[in-house]
Amino acid sequence: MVTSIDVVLVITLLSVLLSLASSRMMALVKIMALQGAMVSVAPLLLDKHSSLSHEGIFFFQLMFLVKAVLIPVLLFTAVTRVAIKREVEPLVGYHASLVAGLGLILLSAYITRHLAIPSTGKATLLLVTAITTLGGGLFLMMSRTKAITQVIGYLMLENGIYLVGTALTSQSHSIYLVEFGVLLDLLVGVMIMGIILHNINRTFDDVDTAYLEELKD
Amino acid sequence: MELLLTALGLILAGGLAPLPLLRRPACARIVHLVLLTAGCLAGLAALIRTWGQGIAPVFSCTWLHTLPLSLALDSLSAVFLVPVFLLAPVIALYGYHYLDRKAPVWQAGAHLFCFSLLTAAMVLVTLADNLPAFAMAWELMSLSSYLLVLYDHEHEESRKAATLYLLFTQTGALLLFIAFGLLFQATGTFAFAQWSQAPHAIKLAAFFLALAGFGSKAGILPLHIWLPHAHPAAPSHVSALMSGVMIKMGVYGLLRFYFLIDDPAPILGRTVLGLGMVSGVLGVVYALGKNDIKRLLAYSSIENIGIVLIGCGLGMVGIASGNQTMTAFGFAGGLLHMFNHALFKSLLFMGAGAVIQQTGCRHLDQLGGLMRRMPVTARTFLTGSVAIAGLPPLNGFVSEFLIYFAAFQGVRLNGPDGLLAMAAIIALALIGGLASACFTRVAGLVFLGEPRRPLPATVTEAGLSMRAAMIVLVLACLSIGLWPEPFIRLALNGLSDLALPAASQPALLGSLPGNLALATRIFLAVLLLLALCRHFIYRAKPIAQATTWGCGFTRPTARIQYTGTSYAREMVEFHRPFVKIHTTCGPISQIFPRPVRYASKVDDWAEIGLRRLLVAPILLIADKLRWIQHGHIQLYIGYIVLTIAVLLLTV
Amino acid sequence: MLEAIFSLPLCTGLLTLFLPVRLGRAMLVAVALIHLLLTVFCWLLVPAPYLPHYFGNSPAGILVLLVTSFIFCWIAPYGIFYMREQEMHSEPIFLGCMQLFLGTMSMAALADHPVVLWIAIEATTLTSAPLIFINRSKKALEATWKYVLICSVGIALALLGFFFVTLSMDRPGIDVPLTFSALNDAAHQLDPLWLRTGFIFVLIGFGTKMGLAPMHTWLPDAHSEAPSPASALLSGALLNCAFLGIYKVHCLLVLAGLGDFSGNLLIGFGLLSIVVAGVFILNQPDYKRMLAYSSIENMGVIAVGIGVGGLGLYGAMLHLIHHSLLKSSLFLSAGNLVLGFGTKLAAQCGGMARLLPRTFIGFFAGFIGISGLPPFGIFVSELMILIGALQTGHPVAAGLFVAALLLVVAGFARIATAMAFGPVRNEVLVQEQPARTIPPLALLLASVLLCVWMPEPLYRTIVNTIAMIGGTVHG
Amino acid sequence: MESVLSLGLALLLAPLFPGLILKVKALFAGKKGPPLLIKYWTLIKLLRKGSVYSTSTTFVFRLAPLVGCAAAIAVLLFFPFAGMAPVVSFHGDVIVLFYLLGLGRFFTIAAALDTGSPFEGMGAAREAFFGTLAEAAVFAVLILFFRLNGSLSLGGYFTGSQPISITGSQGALLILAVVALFMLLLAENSRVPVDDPATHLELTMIHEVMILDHSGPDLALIELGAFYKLFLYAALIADLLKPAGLAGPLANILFFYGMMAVVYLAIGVIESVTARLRMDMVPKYILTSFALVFFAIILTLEIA
Repeated sequence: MVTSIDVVLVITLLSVLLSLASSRMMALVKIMALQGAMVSVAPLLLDKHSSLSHEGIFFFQLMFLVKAVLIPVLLFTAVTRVAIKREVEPLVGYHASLVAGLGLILLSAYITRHLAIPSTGKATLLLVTAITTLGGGLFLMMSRTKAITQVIGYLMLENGIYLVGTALTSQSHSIYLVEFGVLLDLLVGVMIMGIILHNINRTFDDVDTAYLEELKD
Repeated sequence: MELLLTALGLILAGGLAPLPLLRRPACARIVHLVLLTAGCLAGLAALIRTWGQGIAPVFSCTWLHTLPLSLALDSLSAVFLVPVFLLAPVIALYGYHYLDRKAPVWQAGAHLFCFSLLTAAMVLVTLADNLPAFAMAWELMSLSSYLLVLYDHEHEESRKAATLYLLFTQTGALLLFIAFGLLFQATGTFAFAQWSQAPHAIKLAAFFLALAGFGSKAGILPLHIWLPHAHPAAPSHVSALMSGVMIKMGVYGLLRFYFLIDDPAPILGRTVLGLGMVSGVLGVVYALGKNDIKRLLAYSSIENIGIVLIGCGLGMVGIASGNQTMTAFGFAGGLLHMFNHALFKSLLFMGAGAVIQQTGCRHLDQLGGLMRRMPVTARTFLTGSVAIAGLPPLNGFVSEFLIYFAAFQGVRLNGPDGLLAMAAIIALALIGGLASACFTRVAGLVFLGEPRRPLPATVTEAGLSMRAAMIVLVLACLSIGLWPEPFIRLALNGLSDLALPAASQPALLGSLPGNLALATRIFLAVLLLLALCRHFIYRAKPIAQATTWGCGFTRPTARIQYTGTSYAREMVEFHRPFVKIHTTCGPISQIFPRPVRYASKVDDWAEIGLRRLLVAPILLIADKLRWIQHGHIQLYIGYIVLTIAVLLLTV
Repeated sequence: MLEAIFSLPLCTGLLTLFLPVRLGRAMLVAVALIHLLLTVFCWLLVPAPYLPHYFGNSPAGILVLLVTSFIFCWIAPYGIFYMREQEMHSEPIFLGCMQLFLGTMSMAALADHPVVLWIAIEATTLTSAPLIFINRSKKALEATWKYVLICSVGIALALLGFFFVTLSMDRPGIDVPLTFSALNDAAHQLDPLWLRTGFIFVLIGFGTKMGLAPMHTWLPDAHSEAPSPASALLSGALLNCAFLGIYKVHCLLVLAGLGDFSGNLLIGFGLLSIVVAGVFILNQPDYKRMLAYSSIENMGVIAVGIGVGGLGLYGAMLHLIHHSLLKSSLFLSAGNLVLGFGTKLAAQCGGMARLLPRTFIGFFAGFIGISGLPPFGIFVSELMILIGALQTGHPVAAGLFVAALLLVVAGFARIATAMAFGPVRNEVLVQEQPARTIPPLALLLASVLLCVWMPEPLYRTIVNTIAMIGGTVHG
Repeated sequence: MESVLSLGLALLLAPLFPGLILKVKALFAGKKGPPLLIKYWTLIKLLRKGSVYSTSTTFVFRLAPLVGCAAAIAVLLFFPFAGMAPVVSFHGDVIVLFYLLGLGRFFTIAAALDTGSPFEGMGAAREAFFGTLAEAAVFAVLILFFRLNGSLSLGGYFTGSQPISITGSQGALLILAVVALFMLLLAENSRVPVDDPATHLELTMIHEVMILDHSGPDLALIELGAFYKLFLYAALIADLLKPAGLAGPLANILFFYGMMAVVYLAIGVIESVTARLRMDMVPKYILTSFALVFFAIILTLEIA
């Protein structure tokens, strides 16, 4: 039978594929919001988090807030300020990217099967999703030329890693201090990236990384 | 042993004390000179006091809580310390008038300091008794000499030369450290004394690494490339110190290493002997080919290192084949020649320095007739030339004679050793002949004949301290030539504390030193007799002056004199395969030809080889590899992903 | 108490962002000094951490902290005078971020919990980004972008690595808090497969930050574009913190009996870094980039030293100390050059010896030290690493090591001599002043002193650092 | 005592033999030729004259003749004429002696360069080059002798229990040595085919051109030195040719000087029938003699 966790994960996978295929910035931002929401919800549906402490509840609310609301808003403002509609010429075309995404899923399924993982009883799909998201993020960063798309890729990478973390660690999240830290870093990181994006845009009237190839040997 | 440490302290003080006085150069130099001399005299006193008393520990401590540093004095160190202590003050004395006083303050200070540091470092190298101490001393030596070469830093080529030197010396040092590390790994101790327990294979590997390392310092072909560049670049007295004393540290290291691994394999001696012959012959051939007087002297240093190595190589072969006499004479000859070369090569560099300082010209074919302008320099240089050509009655001959003698002992041996010994004799004969050709060329072209271009009136005799230094060295050369016995015994004494007690017996020498002295004295007696007769005959004879007989050519000018290039041409061409001669000469056209430019230069195959086979490829590859860093951030992230992929395969 | 070391600069840093410039400057210097005092205090009489699950003073951490704090309190005053020379519109940001940067680095040095360590190091990226970006030129912008993005990606992977490490604890009978000290005790029970995987990701992640080839790509850009005090801090302190992360996991693997695996990886990356650095240092036109590449080389040297073990460990630790001192000194001298000649091109800096004598002394001495000549400490450390490599039976590595070092010396020597003595190209814009010439010389002097005489406590610290993984100091 | 006498005899007779050469050449040319004692007369004539010195010369120029002559005489002191013990001798003296000759050459060359004349410089260059090669060949001969009777002194070669002699056990090898030595003699003493003392074109000279500017007693000293050097080489050959078991000193002496005469006659004949080699052929010529000796050495290896 289909459990809720599976639904969440499938949506996440779809979001990865969509992000690979979509050319519009706005669409990408929305997809990221969706993905963030899914990723932040996913752990709750795992049975090992069935019983939550107060900090737990608070933490997951906060995470939802950051991943699904704050960061997308940041991106949204950035995109509007930058005022670019679409990724004009990516290094890898959209159809190719889509195919690559599918390949990525296959690869991660393969990896998952070949990893002898003690703790993930039924959550193999979780791991597949995680690795795909991770890879998808890296792929975006390598294949897109707009700086902003790379930020999005980085976020996807973080999501993937977070999923891997939730999938693998059987450590009972006694105190969430550490996770707060991670989240904080993520947030500040995206902020700083936003600032730099803004400056890039102001300097070059564009956020294309093609302008950022002065420094070389 | 406190005395020796005091000496070190004084020498270093000689470097530090002048620094506050730099505003008054003369004063600073005097302080430097006095302290340095005092230190060296103290050192000599220490040597005399402990002469022949076996191995004496000097100093030891733990460095950085882990590395033991220990210094010890034994006979071999003592023999190599003598030239250091003797020459450093003389050369400093020369430097007193040689260095220009207009140099910036910091430059002069750095120079004086590095000079003392180099002296001290050489002392430390000879005393070092374990790995860390040796490494430290060795690197200090490299550093100070590098900075000394850099003295004339305004000139592009002297910067290039210094960099080249730094590279070679660092390469050598690192090779040495690998060699030491191998032995350390095999024996588990830093102390030199225990390294003879290492397994044979390790010893061999280490020896050849060390040979390369020390060879690059000593200037053995084909690792000599830095030498002919660094010496012309450095101030002359620095060249004198480096060429006369410092490169001997390479030989010292080689001998020390050979004795401490104490390995009977004959291949060691044969290799050293072979390298010695190659360096000797090719060194002097290149020297013949060069026109820059200091570069020429540099190549002749390579030649003399070759002779020293022939001696030591014969000694090693003697050890391997159990021939005591050969061992004794080989090493004695090698060590004595090391000492002699220190004397006359410094002398020659000083002479060259005086000439360059006065005329501002270092090209043989543009000098000449300086005998009248600078009589003292000329006479000392001439003496030095006779000495370095290895001719009696001067010191060069004594050491070469001992080496010949060892080689003749070796002729008796069968197999490759015998053949090598014969080859050594022929090589020595060839070197002797070529060397005398080479130095008649230098002395003749620079000091004799007529000036090839008009000399400015400012060209006069060198400064007082410079003359004094040169005269001192001449006297040293003469005394060794005329009273060889004590010096031969001194050289032989170098072996007394080493693994071969039998070979260090003076009895092996027999009456030879005495006879040698006798022969030279007989010759001098005959010479004196003839001189008297000549004087007698010439009494009341008409002595007329005239121009040189131009063989019918009515309007001779100074410029038609035979040039150094053409003097050496045939001899250099005779060694064609090893020497590259480039000649550029415009065509002679028309009935009344225009003046054509003729230029020829002799190249060093080792240098060309290095350029073609090593430097050029590396630079090419480096250029090709630079695209790694070409700006695309996507690519950079790609590197990371790729690395992950590769590494995950290793799990 | 321990936490004060990093919380103090963090707070004051945030505060400084909103203070007037003069006060901020005073604050910076004051914090630098207090931080040094606190560090020495914590070093000598080891106080207990307030949050033992997250922080603790491991000897390695203390070592890095000491170095960081020491060079910071020389860089801080220099930085003030440096910034004064070039009219800086956003100096408060500079002053504040310097302190934040110091705070985050101290936090990384003291962290005992893997993820806390991760957080701290990621935070160093974020706090140092403004420093690089401070003079908002196009190139600075590009450098910052690459720095932030590449390092974030790398460090994200490091987080993944730590997840794997924690995963290796999923074994029956292991119930320890997730701290390095605890893990070290239980190391032999951990799951080797996951430890290996974890190490790979941590190595790549923090290797990115540490500047190991081929993840080093951001480093030359950032170090050359940042204002010199920042470059000095990046190169002299930040790289060590990243190294610390790798080192701790390496210790874990060694204790778990996987020392060969991690060691060989370290040697491999180390050698690769040295070679790459050498390739780029040969005819490098830009002297700040040259220094940056030389940092890559030295990180490679440290990695090799750690990898080979034995004497190499002691060598590596010495190398870490002396590289920080020399390289930060060199970057400060480079800063004087940038001010003096207004260019980063080595060819334009001819005649330094005549025009900027004090800077010349600092720069040239630094060059001599970096090329591994006495009396500077790198001579000892490289010697020990070389011998250690042979001692533990890595002759090939030793050979490559030597060859690569020579490549670097070759490039460095050519450029340094040309800069120091070459023909004068252009006149001096900003004369040197004591406040900017003393710090580099002081750092050099420190290196010389440490090479001649090493204080007992420091020696103890180093020994404790390497004793854990069987590092020997006596042959 | 007798060794001193034989030395004196040698010193006296040395200038006689070159006259012999001239005589032979003259006879070949179908002339009567100069008297045998011509060389003595030349010397006396020169000693009577004064000297003319070039303004560009220095003390080196005046020193050279002395050194050259003194070296030659000093060498003769060590030479066992007719197998009689030499005045002085010690193990290893040959090395000293040939280096003394080298010293002579050094100063001759220096003197030539001292005049600053292009021709003398040219001669000096040739002398230096050929001398070097010849020296190598000579030392090859020494190696051969050492392998034959293990001694390193002229005295040791020809006196004592088993002197080196063509009639000895390994005479076959010595034939090679004799030929090589004769070739070296021609080269070292600048005779045809290496150099032509009789030529009048400076461009083609070696030794003669170097002494163009010497005159009077100095020239006499140079001549004398040249005679002694030639005498030395000839005497070496003569001693080699002398049979071992010759009874009585008188017989020895007679045979020895007979052989000397033969050698000089041979020189004369060669000079009359051959022409001077091209300059660039000379090195090959000397290397040929070297090769001969080397061959002999290899043979000794085979025998040993």
